[in-house]
Amino acid sequence: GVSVKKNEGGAASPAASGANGADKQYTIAFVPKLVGFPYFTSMDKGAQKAAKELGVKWIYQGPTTADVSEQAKYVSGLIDQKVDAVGVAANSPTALNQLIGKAKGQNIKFFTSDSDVTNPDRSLFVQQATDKDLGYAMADIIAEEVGGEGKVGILSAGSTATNLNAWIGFVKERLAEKAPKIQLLDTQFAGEDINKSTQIASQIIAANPDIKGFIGISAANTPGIAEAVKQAGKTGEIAITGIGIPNGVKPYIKAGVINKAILWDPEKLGYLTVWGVLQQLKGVELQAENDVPGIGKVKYDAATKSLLLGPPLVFDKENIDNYDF
Amino acid sequence: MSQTTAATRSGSMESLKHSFLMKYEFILFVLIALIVLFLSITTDGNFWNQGNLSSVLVSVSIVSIAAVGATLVIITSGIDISAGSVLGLTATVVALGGQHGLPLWLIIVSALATGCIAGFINGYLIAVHKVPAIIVTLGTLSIWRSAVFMLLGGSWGTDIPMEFSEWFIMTKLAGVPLIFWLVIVLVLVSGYMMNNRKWGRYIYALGNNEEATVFAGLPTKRLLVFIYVIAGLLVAVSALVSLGQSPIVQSSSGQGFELSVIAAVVIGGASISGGRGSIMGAFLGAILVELVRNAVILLHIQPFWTGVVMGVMIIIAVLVSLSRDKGGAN
Amino acid sequence: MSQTTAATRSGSMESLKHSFLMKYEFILFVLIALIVLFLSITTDGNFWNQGNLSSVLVSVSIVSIAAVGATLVIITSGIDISAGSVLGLTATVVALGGQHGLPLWLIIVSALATGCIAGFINGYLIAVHKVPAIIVTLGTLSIWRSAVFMLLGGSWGTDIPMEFSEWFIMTKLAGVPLIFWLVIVLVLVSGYMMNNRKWGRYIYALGNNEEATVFAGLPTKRLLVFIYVIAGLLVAVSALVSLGQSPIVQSSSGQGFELSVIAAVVIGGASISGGRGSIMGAFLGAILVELVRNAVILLHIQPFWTGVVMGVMIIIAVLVSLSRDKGGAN
Amino acid sequence: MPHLLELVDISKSFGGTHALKSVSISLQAGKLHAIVGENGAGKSTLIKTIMGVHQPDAGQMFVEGEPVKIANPSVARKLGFSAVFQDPLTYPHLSVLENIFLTDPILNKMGNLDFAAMERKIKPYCEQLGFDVKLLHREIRTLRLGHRQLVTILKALVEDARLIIFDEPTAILSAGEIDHLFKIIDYLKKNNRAVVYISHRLEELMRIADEATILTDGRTVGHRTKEELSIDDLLTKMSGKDMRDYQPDVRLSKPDGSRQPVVEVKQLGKQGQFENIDMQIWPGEVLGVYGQVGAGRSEVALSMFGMRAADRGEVWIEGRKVKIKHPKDAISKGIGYLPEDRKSQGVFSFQSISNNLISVVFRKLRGPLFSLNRRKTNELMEKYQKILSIKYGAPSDPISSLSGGNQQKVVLGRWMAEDLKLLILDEPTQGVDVMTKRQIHDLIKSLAAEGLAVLVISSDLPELLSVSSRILVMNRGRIVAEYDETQDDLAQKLLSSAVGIGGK
Ligand SMILES: Nc1ncnc2c1ncn2[C@@H]1O[C@H](COP(=O)(O)OP(=O)(O)OP(=O)(O)O)[C@@H](O)[C@H]1O
Ligand SMILES: Nc1ncnc2c1ncn2[C@@H]1O[C@H](COP(=O)(O)OP(=O)(O)OP(=O)(O)O)[C@@H](O)[C@H]1O
Ligand SMILES: [Mg+2]
Ligand SMILES: [Mg+2]
Repeated sequence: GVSVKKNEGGAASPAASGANGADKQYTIAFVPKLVGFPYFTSMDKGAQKAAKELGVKWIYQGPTTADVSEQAKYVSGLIDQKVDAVGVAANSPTALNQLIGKAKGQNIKFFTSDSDVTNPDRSLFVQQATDKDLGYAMADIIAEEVGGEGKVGILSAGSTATNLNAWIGFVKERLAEKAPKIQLLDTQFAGEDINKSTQIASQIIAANPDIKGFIGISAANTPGIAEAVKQAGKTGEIAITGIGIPNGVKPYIKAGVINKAILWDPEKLGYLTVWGVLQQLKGVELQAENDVPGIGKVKYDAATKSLLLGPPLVFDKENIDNYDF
Repeated sequence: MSQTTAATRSGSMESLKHSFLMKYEFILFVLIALIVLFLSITTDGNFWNQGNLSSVLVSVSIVSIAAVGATLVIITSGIDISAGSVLGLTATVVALGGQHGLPLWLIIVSALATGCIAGFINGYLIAVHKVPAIIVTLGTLSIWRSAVFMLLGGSWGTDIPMEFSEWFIMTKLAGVPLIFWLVIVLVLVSGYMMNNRKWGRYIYALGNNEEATVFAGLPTKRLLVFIYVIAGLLVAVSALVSLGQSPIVQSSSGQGFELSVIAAVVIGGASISGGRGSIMGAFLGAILVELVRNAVILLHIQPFWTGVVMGVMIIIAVLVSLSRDKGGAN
Repeated sequence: MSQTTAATRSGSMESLKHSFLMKYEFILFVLIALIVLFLSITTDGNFWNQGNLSSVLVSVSIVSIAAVGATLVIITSGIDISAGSVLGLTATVVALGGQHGLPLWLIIVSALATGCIAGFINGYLIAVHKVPAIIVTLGTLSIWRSAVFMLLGGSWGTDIPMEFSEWFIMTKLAGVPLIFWLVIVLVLVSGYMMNNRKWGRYIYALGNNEEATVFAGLPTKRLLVFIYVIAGLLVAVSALVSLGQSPIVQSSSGQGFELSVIAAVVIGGASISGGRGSIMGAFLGAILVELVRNAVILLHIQPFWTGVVMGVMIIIAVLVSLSRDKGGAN
Repeated sequence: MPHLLELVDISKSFGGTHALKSVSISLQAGKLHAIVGENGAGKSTLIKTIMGVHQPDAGQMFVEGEPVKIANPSVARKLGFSAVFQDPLTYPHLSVLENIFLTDPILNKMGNLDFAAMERKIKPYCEQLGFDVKLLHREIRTLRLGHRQLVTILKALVEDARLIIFDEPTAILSAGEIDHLFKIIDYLKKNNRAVVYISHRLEELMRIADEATILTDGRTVGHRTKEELSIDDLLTKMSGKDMRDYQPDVRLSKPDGSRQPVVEVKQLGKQGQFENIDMQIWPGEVLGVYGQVGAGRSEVALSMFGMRAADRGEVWIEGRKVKIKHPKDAISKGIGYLPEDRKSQGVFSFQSISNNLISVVFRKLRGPLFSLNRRKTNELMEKYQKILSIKYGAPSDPISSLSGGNQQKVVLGRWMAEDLKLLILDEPTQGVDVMTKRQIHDLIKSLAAEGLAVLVISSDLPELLSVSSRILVMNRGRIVAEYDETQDDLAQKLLSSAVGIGGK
């Protein structure tokens, strides 16, 4: 969806607001990979909270499918509206290069959050967790639950998503090192589609009756796998982990189909994004470690210009009820 | 056996035994048998694995239920490309109902009503205002998909009653999910009615020559609206079953479903220009489509090949049925 | 009064000035003017911002080029739903050419050849084997999309020659991207030819009564194949322009493009059952469609509303043109 | 006893066209009421109004004295009215049997369709009409046009209505079938049915009509009882001119057999359709082809024109053997063909009248900047409107707004404008009114006099007799006889050889 969060009194349009320093209300715009997806909806929620607290105007809008050129249209439109900063959860690491140049030319900050671009001209990347931490966490959980050996399947969303592929890479790296007896099946792709994930997982289970574990790389894959395992009557026999949105995996965690799922707190990611971009707009230097209200200590890597939210969050029976998104 | 088919196509009785469509359906049947045989051999019996078989049969059921309605629509020379969006909308209604704690019966009634209303709107515009079906359903495809986005408000619908899964998918008769048996009954009964009841023949007549049905004083408009309502209702039933298979609703739920349904109907021998088609054919078409999907996974083929196989299959199906037609004409 | 409709619709010359279609096009024109006025007022002039305007006009151009071909196809009572896949395939061919360092001219030739071949295959099956257009293009939609997946092999095509962007989009005349001027010329010239050249008249006749064109000794099959080749070629041109706008190829590139194109043609007043339609109408339809998209972005409206607005617009467009039709008939 | 149906002051207009202007007519049980009038006089409109297809703008209808409103066709059916429309509508992919019984199916006890019972019921009617029972199970689209016309008659009979309307049922039927039909009509009258009958073949009406109403320009201009009926009177009344003054006849000189024929067909054959067809057509002659429905006349013509491939045989044009694979080859070699199925093979229904007229000669009308030469188009239009007396509002009106006969004239005009060596006319005057028919016959003869060869296929015997210089008769795919116009008792001979008695 789109949400325009105006702070009280922030009536002035971005273009019209003068340069009277601290009083200036900045406009920060963000284009997610796609709208209508709970994960990004949560980010938006966190960002709105930050916008209210920090006195920023926040624009959230984007395409309804994770499409590169649609995303570019939104970014281009926002640049034309002369916002102060525009950012994306990038659908492509390179496709926006031209627009990043255009933003720079108009003195508009270009940032990324959740999923990065390769262009060095982007001002900031707000990272949820390192790819390595996420990949390793999934590998460790599955290795432990299957007892270090047997067949493990991987289901991902799309073959071109950079962050998903990076995670798969680290899963493989970690398993090769820690649990070499685990046999990984070919990665299959089901899109961001839960129903398709269920169908494909069912059939993978059929094709590999001795399968021991499953990893869902994208938030739509994990509940799909869980449903397939449940329907195959193999609850408890096949271990599942992966990236999971709490409301998607909650019923399965409660039913014992999934023991642990991994994510970070997207609301906090949204909050941190607004906070970080605002610091840059105000010209405040980010430190190696920053104190962010409501989040705590946050690391900043000046070399890669990236802010790191923290270690991944692991959901299980104990804590799942604390989250509702 | 042979009677049903011929009547379907040409409606005549005498040629029943030697009818071409019978032969066409027989071709489909043989093709299915061959694929099954092939999969049995090449997959170490994994194809016959209880889980795999159930999953395929449930998928077949979901497509077939909607395909029964789509067959009627296509026989009248219409088309319904809004089916995927209607499926998404119905699923959303169920999820919202669950979220607000409505009783199960009310959820089901609302879901079916959603399908009927969507069907009615299509049918009304098509029958009464004479807007071409592809335009109307292109419009409603777009509108209902937007409605799904708005109703879900960016989150997933997760409060799906467990009963759908229990009833349709977990309950098995002779090792086969209950829903598949129900679908077989649906196909046989509706196929029989299309050939032997007055209304069934009216539907064929309508697809052959709408103007003539008006001149003949048949209730053309009402019949057309009725067909679209039935089609919508059946899509809603498909939605319930698909929620049994996968109890989460996304904003993209159902996208592309219409293509599977149309593919099944067309591979089943229906003519897109109306006047012919058979429900049994559509059912066999659905089986074929899902078997191809399954084969791609079981044989570890690159999933892109599904698209090629499906595309080629659709075109060949029509070529075959056209060439038989020609044979029939002379 | 009743005279005019038929004639214009059917493309006769005499009555262009008073024609209903002319009036229908006029309605579109007024609607466009109103939206522009509205956007000018509500967006603080952001609409007229050079960047925004260019982006809208380029998008209009991309849809319009393909819509010229789609109009011909729809006039012959055909349809081409493979356009999105053909666009994706052409873009993929360009990306692969760039990757292998082919010279620019060869890349362009290959791209245009891709479009022509895809069009030829559609046309051949439709004209010679008489497979219904929706089936053929449903099949090729599926096949070319799979081909894109395979050719890209899971990665993105990024080696797109810069020239497309320079030529079509960066080069401006009177502040408007070159491509938009070219499109205007294309629309005017092809519109004139449709009304005043014998080929144009044949195309209308073909869509009206194919069998009668055979009796009148017209080269019906060749003409049909030719039309699909042209349609494919124009989609390839659209692909080049769209690569100028966004120089990256994904496996999903072009998906849904066919719907925008068909929407533009239909909103422009063409009848999906053949025999009528105008290229100028399709062009205005494309402008309308892209303006609505732009409005959604500029006004920070929920993007889902695009779907609702488009859906409603398509249905209303057809209702309006049908009701004018009726006026003419009585 | 009140009349079965009475129409009082019915008016109906389409846009600016007043198709019916206060027409009154009353129909009695057991009587055949003929309606005559020129093309476009409003006959079909009247029928469609009775059947609920059109709603009258003004006027009243009474059934057995009670006022009724026939809001749609199903009301008409419930009142016991049934009609064979001028352009019969069928369900192409349904069988003949289903086409007949669709609206009034016979059901068994279970409420299922009982096809066997339907077949039993229709059989006697088939026998009366001479319709092959085997055809009942074919898809109707595989039947020739003439047979399809018989099917619609069967359908009207089986509905057992109290009012049965025939709108030009015999347009392409030949004498044999017509005799059968008339016997059935007699039987209907005896059973107290009311019959409305529309035909341009006035001699038919003399045989069967009990009374006649004459329409001109949508107005009733006369009513005649059986005793008062005469062809000359009807003609005069219809056209407002005294037809006795009409001076027809361009005499054709006999073709010179020593010259080279324009077209020569040698041993043409097609499996199951026709065999051993030999014919020669000389410049300046009109060769007629007579035969019963389904004799194969159209098939032969279609293969000469390149629409259907023959299996065997040769076609020679002006002494040269030619291959004609497609109508465009035929046209480029100077052969034109007016198809018999006007609706599906002739008319571009959304297109204007002028576009329909010029669809063949289009390429000759090139104007500046490659555009269409508007002046030439208009000239052409005016010329053929006069020659063929086409009745229309403006050349840019859609052809679908014309009456059946006027559409036929436009399609015919399409070929007259082309330079040809051989013109094949398949049922050229179907649905054309008598006056125009005569004009068309003159036109055909004058074209021939200028050196064109014309092949006329017709089921209308008087037409063939008046127009042809030589007549071939076909029966079951073979040419069984050839006559020339000077022979005595020509009509009788033609009839008997067409049904298979007699011969060369
Ligand atoms: N649907 C229509 N729209 C406009 N005009 C019509 C329509 N139907 C009939 N007309 C006009 O009404 C008049 C009467 O037509 P009608 O078909 O009743 O003539 P008809 O007497 O049956 O002639 P024919 O002998 O040629 O069949 C004609 O001028 C015709 O052009
Ligand atoms: N008794 C019959 N049973 C089946 N088919 C028949 C019969 N009689 C004729 N036909 C078919 O009719 C066709 C020949 O009809 P054609 O139209 O050439 O004849 P026609 O003399 O022009 O008759 P019409 O006036 O109906 O056009 C052939 O296809 C033939 O198979
Ligand atoms: Mg008439
Ligand atoms: Mg004939």
